[in-house]
Amino acid sequence: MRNQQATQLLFELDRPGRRAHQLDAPDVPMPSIDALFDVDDISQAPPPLPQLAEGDVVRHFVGLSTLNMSVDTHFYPLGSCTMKYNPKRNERIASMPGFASVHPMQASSSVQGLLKCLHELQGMLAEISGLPGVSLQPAAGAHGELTALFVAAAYFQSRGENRRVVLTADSAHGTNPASAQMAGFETQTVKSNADGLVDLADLEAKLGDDTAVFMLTNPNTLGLFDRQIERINQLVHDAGALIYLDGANMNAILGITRPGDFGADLMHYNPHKTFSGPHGGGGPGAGPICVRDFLAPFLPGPIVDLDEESETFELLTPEQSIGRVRSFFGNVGVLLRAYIYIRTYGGDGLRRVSEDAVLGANYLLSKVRHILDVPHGDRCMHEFVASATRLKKQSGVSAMDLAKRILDYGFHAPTVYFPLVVDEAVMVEPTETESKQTLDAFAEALFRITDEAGDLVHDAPHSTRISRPDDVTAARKPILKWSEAEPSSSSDS
Amino acid sequence: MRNQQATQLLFELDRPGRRAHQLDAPDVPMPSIDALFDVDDISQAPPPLPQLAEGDVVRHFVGLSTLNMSVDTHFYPLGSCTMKYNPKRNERIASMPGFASVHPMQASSSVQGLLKCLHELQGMLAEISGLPGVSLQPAAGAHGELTALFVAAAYFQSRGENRRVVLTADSAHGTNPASAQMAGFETQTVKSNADGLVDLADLEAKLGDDTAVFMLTNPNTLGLFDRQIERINQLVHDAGALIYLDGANMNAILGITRPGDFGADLMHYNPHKTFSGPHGGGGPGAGPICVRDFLAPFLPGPIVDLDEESETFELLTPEQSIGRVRSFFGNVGVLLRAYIYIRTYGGDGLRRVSEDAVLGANYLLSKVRHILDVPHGDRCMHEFVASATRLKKQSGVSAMDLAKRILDYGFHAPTVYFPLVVDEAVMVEPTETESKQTLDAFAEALFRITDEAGDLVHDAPHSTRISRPDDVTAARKPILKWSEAEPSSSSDS
Amino acid sequence: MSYLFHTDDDRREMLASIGAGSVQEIIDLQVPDAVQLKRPLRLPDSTDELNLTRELNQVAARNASTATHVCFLGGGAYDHFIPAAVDEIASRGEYYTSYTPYQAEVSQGNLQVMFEYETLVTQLTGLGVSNASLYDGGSAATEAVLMALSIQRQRRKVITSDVVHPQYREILEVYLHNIDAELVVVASDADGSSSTLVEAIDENTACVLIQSPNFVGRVESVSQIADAAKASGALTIQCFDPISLGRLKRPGDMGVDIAVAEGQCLGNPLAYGGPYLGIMACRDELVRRLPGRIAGQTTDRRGKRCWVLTLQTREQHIRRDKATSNICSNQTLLALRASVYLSLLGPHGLRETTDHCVAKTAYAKSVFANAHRFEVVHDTPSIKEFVVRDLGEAVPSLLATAEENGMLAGIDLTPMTQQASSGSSPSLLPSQYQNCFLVAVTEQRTRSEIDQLASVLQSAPQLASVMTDTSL
Amino acid sequence: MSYLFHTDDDRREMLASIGAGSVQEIIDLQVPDAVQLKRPLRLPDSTDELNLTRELNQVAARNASTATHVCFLGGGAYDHFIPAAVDEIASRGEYYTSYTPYQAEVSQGNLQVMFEYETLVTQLTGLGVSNASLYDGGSAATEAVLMALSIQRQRRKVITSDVVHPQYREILEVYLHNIDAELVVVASDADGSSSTLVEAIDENTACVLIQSPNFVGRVESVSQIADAAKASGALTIQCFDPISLGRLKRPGDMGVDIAVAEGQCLGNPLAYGGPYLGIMACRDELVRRLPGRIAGQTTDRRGKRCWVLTLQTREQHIRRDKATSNICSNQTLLALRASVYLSLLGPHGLRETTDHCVAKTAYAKSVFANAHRFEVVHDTPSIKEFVVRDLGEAVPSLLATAEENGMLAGIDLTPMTQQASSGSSPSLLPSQYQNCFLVAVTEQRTRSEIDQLASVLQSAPQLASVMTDTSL
Ligand SMILES: Cc1ncc(COP(=O)(O)O)c(C=O)c1O
Ligand SMILES: Cc1ncc(COP(=O)(O)O)c(C=O)c1O
Repeated sequence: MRNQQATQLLFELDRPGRRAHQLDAPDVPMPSIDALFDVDDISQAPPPLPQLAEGDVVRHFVGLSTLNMSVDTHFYPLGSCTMKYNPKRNERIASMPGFASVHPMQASSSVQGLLKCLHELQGMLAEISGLPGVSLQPAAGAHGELTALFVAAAYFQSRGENRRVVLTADSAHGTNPASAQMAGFETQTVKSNADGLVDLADLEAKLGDDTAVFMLTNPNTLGLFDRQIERINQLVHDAGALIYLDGANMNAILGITRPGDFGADLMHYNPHKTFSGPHGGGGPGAGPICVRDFLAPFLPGPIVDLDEESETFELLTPEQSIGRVRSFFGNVGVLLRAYIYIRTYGGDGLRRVSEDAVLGANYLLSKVRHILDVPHGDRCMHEFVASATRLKKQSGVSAMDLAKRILDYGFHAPTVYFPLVVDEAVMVEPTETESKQTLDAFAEALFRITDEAGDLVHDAPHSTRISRPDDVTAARKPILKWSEAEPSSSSDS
Repeated sequence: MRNQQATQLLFELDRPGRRAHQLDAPDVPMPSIDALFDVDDISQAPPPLPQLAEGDVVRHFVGLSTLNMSVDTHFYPLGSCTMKYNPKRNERIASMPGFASVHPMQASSSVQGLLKCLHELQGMLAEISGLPGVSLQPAAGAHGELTALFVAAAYFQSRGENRRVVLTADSAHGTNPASAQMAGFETQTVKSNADGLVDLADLEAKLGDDTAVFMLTNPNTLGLFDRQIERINQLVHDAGALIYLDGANMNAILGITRPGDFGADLMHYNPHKTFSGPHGGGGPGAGPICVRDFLAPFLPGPIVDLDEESETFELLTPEQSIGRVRSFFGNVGVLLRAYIYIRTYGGDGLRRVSEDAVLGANYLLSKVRHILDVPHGDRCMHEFVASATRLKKQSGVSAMDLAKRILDYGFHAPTVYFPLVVDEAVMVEPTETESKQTLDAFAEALFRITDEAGDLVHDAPHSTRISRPDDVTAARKPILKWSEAEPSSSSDS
Repeated sequence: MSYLFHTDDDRREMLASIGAGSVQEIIDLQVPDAVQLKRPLRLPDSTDELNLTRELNQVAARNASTATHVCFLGGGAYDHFIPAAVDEIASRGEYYTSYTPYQAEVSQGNLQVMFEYETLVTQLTGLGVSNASLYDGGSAATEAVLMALSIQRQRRKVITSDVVHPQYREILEVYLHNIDAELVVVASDADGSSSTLVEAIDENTACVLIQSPNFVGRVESVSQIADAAKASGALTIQCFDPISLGRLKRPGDMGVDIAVAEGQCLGNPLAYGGPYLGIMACRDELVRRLPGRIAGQTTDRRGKRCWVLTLQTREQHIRRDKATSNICSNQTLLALRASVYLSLLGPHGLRETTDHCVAKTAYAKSVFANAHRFEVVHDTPSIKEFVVRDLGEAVPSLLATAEENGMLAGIDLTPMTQQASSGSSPSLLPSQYQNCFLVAVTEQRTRSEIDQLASVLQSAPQLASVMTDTSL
Repeated sequence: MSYLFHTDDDRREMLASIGAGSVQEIIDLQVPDAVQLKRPLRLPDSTDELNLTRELNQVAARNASTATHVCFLGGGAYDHFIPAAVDEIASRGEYYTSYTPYQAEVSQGNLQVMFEYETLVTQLTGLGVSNASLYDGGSAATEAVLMALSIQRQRRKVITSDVVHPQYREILEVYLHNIDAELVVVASDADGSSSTLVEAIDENTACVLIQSPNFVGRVESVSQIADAAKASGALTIQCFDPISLGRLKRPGDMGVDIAVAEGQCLGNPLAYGGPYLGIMACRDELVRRLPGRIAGQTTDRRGKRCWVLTLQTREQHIRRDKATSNICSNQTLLALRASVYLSLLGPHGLRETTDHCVAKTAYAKSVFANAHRFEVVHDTPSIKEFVVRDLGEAVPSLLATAEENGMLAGIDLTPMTQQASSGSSPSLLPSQYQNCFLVAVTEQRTRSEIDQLASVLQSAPQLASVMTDTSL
C-alpha cells in the first residue's frame, strides 16, 4: 500500500512550470534588478531548484517520514543516546510565538520572560551537576566538550601552566579525543581494566605535569558507574589536572550523585538526551556546560545574569571569557524544552527518572544475560553492553546481524560496535519511558533471533523497504547528490 | 518493521496504576464529595477507562495513523468525495486562538473578526451559487439537505400548500431519500435514462400537485452535467415544486455555471469536498445551504448580518425561521477553512480549479476507457463511472476485486457499487490536485491489474496489514466494543 | 497557481489524449450555453499565503478568546484544558486527510480508533453500545428522540423539561414539527425534584428527554425518572456531561436507555460552536435503531483480528429512505480527539478533573454568595456550573464590564426567559431566571481568577439598588 | 508520574527478576556512599501540564516577538515567512523523535531527506558537494577555516575582513587561539572595493574568509577576491545569504571553494538565536576534508537504490582524534525544514522572495534617505539589509521609542565599534559605524510598516541637533 511515486527524489518529481509558494506583487515599486546591481554580481537564472506543487511536497515528505523508526513509533534502545519519550507539551510550549519568534538581537529588556527561563535553567543545571558556573551556549554535546576544553586551556594559560595533553578513556565516545584535538591538545588514551572501569595504573602512568584534563564518562559507556571515582579524583587533581565529565549518561544519576560532588571540574549535558529535547533525526541538540567556580570567569558569553536590584535579567560576558563559540545565545529552543522537562518533574521526579532508568536497564539485563554474554557483570546503571562474540562463533550471527534482524520485530536496534572495548558490542539503553511489557517483548525477540536460521538473520531485515545497503561502494564511489545522469530508481514492488 | 505492540487495543495496553494526564492539587479547598452530593447520584469508582502512560498513548495513536491511506500520503480518487489536497495554511490559520478558542456564547461584539469572515463567506457562497439566502448552520451535506427540506416545508406551509412528496433520482446519493423521509416527506424515485440523465418522461409522470421538491444532483453522480437542465427546470417549476440541488459535485462547475442560474431553488455545499476542508477520517464536514430570496425568511438562525450604520456584525434569526437545526452557530472550524480556500483562489482561481478538475477527469477517462467500459460516454465533468461488468464476466474480477487490488499499487480505491444505476460501478474522481504523472500511474496500474491472474486479484490486497475482512460475520454477530472476554489478537508477523 | 498541478505543457498533452481542443469544449458539450456564467465570479482577488496569514492573524486578534480572556462561559461548551498530545495526534495527515473507512484494509487506523472510541463511550456511560459520532450534543439529543419514536411506533409523545438546554429543545421542535409527534415541555420543580415530570409520563409517552446536570447546573434524579419511564413503557434519554462522570453515576447505571452528550469538553476546541462531537450510546437491544456509523470487530481472510464498518443496513447509503438517519459525514476527527483525551486522563485523571471542577465551582459559589450584589440561585451542589442572580438587575452591563476587564463572566439568561420558542413552550427558560447569568468554572480556572471575577462584577454599574446583608 | 511507566507492581516484579531488593541497592553497589547525594535536589516542585502551560504562556507573553512587534532586525537572523507546510511536516514524530540514521534500513526517510538537502544546497551554491548540516552559520564559517587550514598544511594565515559578521569573527578567534594559525582582519575599503583585502593575500595565506552580502549589507566583489586567492594558492570561503541567491551569483559560479551560510532564513524560526542551521558546501575535490555527516546513494542487497551515511572515516566515531571535526549531533531537523522550504519555493519562489526583499529594502532606503534625521551610509544596492546613520546621535533611545511603538527597528552598531574583540582587531566593527544602526527588510514587511518605522524614528528624542536639508 506504500505510495512509491511520491517518495521518488524531489528532483525526479520536478516539472518545469509547477509552483507551490508564490508571492503576490509587492506593495512598493519593483526596481529594475539589472539597473540596480552590477551585472557581474547577478545571475540570469535563479538556482536550478526543483519545481513542485504544494501537494507534491507534502506527500513527498510525509511519505518519507514513514520510512523512519522513531521514539514516537518504536522502542528505540540505542545505547548512549537516551531515546526517551519526547513530551508533546514541550513542543507546544517551545513553539509559542513569545519563545519561537523572538529575534536574537532584541534588547534584553524585551525578552525578560525568556531570560528568566534561561536564568532558572542555568541554576537548575548547576544544582543537578553541583558545579556553579554555567554556559548555555554550546550547540551539542561535542561542542560542549570543545568549549569546556577551551575554558580549561584558558585557565591554565592564565596560570602560566603549559599543559598540552588531554587524557581520554579507551571506552570514551569519539567526540572526546576529537574535541581535545580541535582544542589544540595532544591526546592520550587511558585503558579500561577487566571490570570495564578506568585502569588506575594506566591513568597514573599517563598523568603528568603536562596533563591538562582527564575526560571521564561516568557512568561510562558500558553503563557502569566507576566505583574508583574517589581515587581517580585524587590522582587527577594531585597531578594538577582537571577532570572533565562527559555528561551523556546523566540520565543514570539525576539526584543520585552529582559530578561536582564526585570530582568533576567541568562537564557538559546533552539535554536532547537527558532532558528529552527530541533528537530531530540527528539534531539539534544542545551542550550546556557547568564548571567549578574558579573556571567560571573563562566561560563564553553571553550568560544570563539577574540584577537583583532592578530585578531585570541581563546578558553578561565574564571578564576573562574565552569569547564565543557560536552565533547568538545558544540553541534556545532545545534549552527551553529541557527547562520545561525539569519543571515538569521537579527534583524528586528527576531522581525517580534515574531510578526507573536504572531499574529498566537492570531488568532488561536480567533477561538478556540469559541470551547473550554480558561481559561486565549483572548490574549496571542506565544501560548495559552485551557481546555477540560467542553467538558469532557458534552460529555466525554478529552484532550487526542481531541489530538488523531485531528491526523485523518492530524494534530499533541497540547501538552496535560501540564502545570499542567490547567485542561485537550490543549496547542497550531502554530508558525509563518504556513499559515492562515492551522490555519483555524485546528480550523475547532477541531470544527468538538466537534460535533462528542463520540465513534468515544474515539477510535481515526482511520487512523494511531496503535491506543491507552497500556501504563499501557508497564510500568508494561516492554519489553525494542527485544529478540528471544518475540512473533512476529501480521501482519498488 | 511495524510496531505491533503499540497498536494493540488501548484496553490491552491498560495497566492499573499507570498515569498520563495528572492534575496538581487545586488552589481552592477540596470539599468532601460525599458530603456535597446525594449518595444516590455519585459512584464509588470512576468509569473503568484504560490506564496508560503518555508514551503509550502517543505511540498507539501515531502507530494507528500509519495504517490509513489519506490524501497527505496517497492518491485518493474516491468518487463523489472530492479528495483534493488539504492546504496546510488552512489548518494553521483556523487554529489561531482568535478563531479556535472562541466560546460560542460570547457576545457578538467580542467576535467581530470572526463574524466578518463568516459574513463574507455567506456572500461568497451566495455569489458562487447564484442563490442569495445563506445559512451556514448545517453540520454536513446530509444535514444541509434536511435543513433545506425543512425550509421548503415551512415555505409551502406558509402558503397553505400541502405538498407531501419529494422526488429523488435513482442515481442520487442515499442521503437524499433519507433526508426527505426525516423531514416528514414521502419519497418517490425518478429514473435515469440511457444517457444517465434524468428520465424526463418519468419526472413528468411523477410531478404533481403534491410534489414539494425535486432533489437533483447536477453534475450528477455519474459525473455528467444534465444537458436537459432547462427542461427539468421548467417541468418542476410548472408543477409548482422546488428544485433542490445536491451540491456535492460543485467542484465541477465553480464559476462555470451557477445552480441559481440553472434553476435550483435550494442547495447545499460540501465545503469539506469542494473547498478543501479536510475530511477528518469521516468528518467533520459542514453543509451550508443557499436558497432563493423568497425562501430566505425561513432559514434557520443565527445568520450573520452587517449593520451598515454601526459597521458591526450581528447575529439574526429570520422572522419566519424554522428555528435551529443544531447547537450554536455551525461548524465554524470547517467554514473558516472554506473561507481561507476561497480567498486563496479568488474568483478566477476557482474557475481554474473546476476546469482542471474537469480536465483531469476527462484525461483519466481517456485512458481508463481503453481498460474498462465507461457506459456513459467519453466525456464527463469532474468524475466518471466505469463498469467492471465485462471484466467480471470475462475473468471473474469484480469492481470490488479491482478496488482491493489497486490498494497494492499504492492508490486508494475509487468508490465502488455507487451510483446504483451502474452495474459493478467504479467511480473515479481524480480532483485538480493530482499530477498527470499520478493519473498515468493510476491508469497503468488499472491496466496491469486487468492482466493479472485471477487469484492474485481475488485475494488482494497483499501489502496491507489485513485483507478482506469478514463483513458478514461482523454484521451477524456484532462485536461493537472491546470486552475482557473477547479473544485477543492473533499477533501479526 | 495555488494548489494546481498542471503546467501548460501538461494541459496540452492531456487535451491531446482526450481529443479535445480545450476544457471549454468539454464543458460546452454538457452545460447549455444559456446557463453558463459569462462573467467572472465576483469574489475577492486571490491572496498569497503570506498576505492571507498576516491578514487573518489580525482579524483573529479582533476576537476575544480564551487566549485573551478568562472564560467562565459554559452552557454546553466548556473551556477545559486540552493536553498537547491531543493536538499533535489529531494533526497527523493520515487522520485528518482521510475519509470514511470504505476500504477497511487501508483504514484500519481509523476503524480501530472508532472501535476504541465506541468502547470508551460504553465505559463512560455504562451502556452497551455506542455509535461512532453524531454532529453535536444538540442534534444527538434530537436523534435520540427520533430513535425512541421509531422504536415506540405506537407512542407519539415526547416529554422533556424546561431546564434541558434551550437550544437542544429548539432543535427538537424543528425536527418534530413535520412528523407525527407531540412535544411536551414540563416546567421544572423549584425544589429540583422531578415529580411534575414523572407525573407527565403516560401510556402514549415514547420517551423522556432529560439533562443531568441540567442547563442550570443541577443534578437531576435520573434513576427516579428512568424508573417511572420504564414503569409506563417509555424510554429514558439522558443528556450527560462527560466530565461529570468522574463522580456522578453513569447513565447506564441509572436505568437510562439512550445517553447523549456534547463531546466538545473531551479535548475539542471551542471554535465558536463547532465542529463539535455528538456522543450517543444505548442499551444493546436498541442497536439496530441506532443512527450513525458503527465500527465492529471481525477477522480477515487469514483469521487476523480487524475492524470494519458494520450494521450498515441501518444507514442511508444502503437503506435510503428506510435508514435510521440521514447522517453520512460525521465527526470522526473529534471522536479521535476525545479518544486520545480519555486515554490520557484515564479513570483517575477524569476523577481529578471532575473534582477540580467541583472544588473550584464550590469556591466560586461561596464567593458569589458572600457578595452583596449577588445571589446563588440554587443551593444544590454543582459539578461545574451554577446560576447567579444579579440583584442589581443589570446583567448586560455587568458582563460588558467583565469583558473590558478581560473576563467572559457568564451567559445572560434573561433573553432566554423572554424569547418565545417557535413551539409549544411559552419561553425557552422559566421566568425565575430573569436577571440571572450562568457561570461555568472548569479545572482551568484559578482562585485568583474567581476572586477577580467577583470583585469586577461587584463593581459594575447596576440598575436596582442592592439591599445590604443586614436588611435581609 | 509525568512520563514514567512503571506501576508499583511493575517495580516489584522487575526487582524480583533482577534479584535486587531495591534500586538503591543496585546503586549502592556502584556509587560510593561518600559521593551520593543525601538530600533532594533543590529544584522547583513538579508542575502539571495545565499549570506549566498556563504559566509559560504568561512568561512568553512578556517577550516582544514578531507576533507582537514589526521586525526590522537582521544581522544574520531574519524574519522571513515560513509556509505552514514546513511546520506541519517538521512536527511529524517520525522526523523529530528519531536520531542519526545509524540503521539505514529504518532511517531511509531521514537519509533521503539528507541526500535531497545536500543536493538542494549544491543547486543553491553551485558547488559540488554539501554536508548534512553544521551547528549554525558562525560555527560553519569557523569549520570552513579549519578545513582550509587542514588542507593547506603549509599555510597558516587566515585573512578576513572587518565587515564579516562580528560574531563569526569572534568565534574564529576562539578556535584559532589554541592552534598554530594567524588571523588577519583587513579593514574594508570605504568604496566597497576589495583592493586592501586582495593585497593582503600572500604565500602563507591558507584562506580568505569573506561574507557577501556582508554584515553591513553590501555585495562584495567575490569573483575578484576568489581569483586573487586562487592566484596565490589560497582558498576562498564565502559566507552567503541563501535568500539572496534568487538574484546574486552563486558562490560556486564565482570561484569560491567553500561556501557557508546561516540557514535560519530557510524556514526556521528565530527562536532567540537557535537552533539554527550551519550550511556548508565545497568543491568536489575537498570532500574528504569536509566536516560533518554526509549521506550518499548506494544500492541494497537486492539492487534497490537507497541512502546511507558515507565517508564516515572523516568522522569522530571512526577516526577519533584524527577526525575532520568533533561534530556528532548536528541540525538535521533544521535541514529538513530548509529542504521543505526550498521545495516549496522552487527557483521562481526564491527569485520572487529575493525580489520582494530588494524592492522593499530599496523603498525603505528611499524613505530613510528622505528623512532629515537620517543618512543611508552606503549608496551601494542591497538585497535586504542596510546601515542608517542617526544624525541625531541617539540610536539607543530611537530603538527604545520604536519598541514602545511595536517595532524592532534595527541593530545598534555603536557598541560593536567600541567593543574590543579579544583577538587581533581593535574593535569588532570599523568606527565609521558609530551612531549607526542596521536595518533588515524582508518580504514580510509592508509599505505602511516601513513608512511607520521612519516616522516613529524621526520623532524619537535626539542628542545632536540635525541639520536641515538646505544646510547641507
Ligand atoms: C558518550 C557520549 N559523549 C558525547 C556525545 C556527543 O554528544 P552530541 O552528539 O550532542 O554532540 C555522545 C553522543 O552521542 C555520547 O554518547
Ligand atoms: C452526492 C452526495 N450527496 C450528499 C452527500 C452527503 O454529504 P455529507 O457526507 O457531507 O453529509 C454526499 C457525501 O458523500 C454525496 O456524495
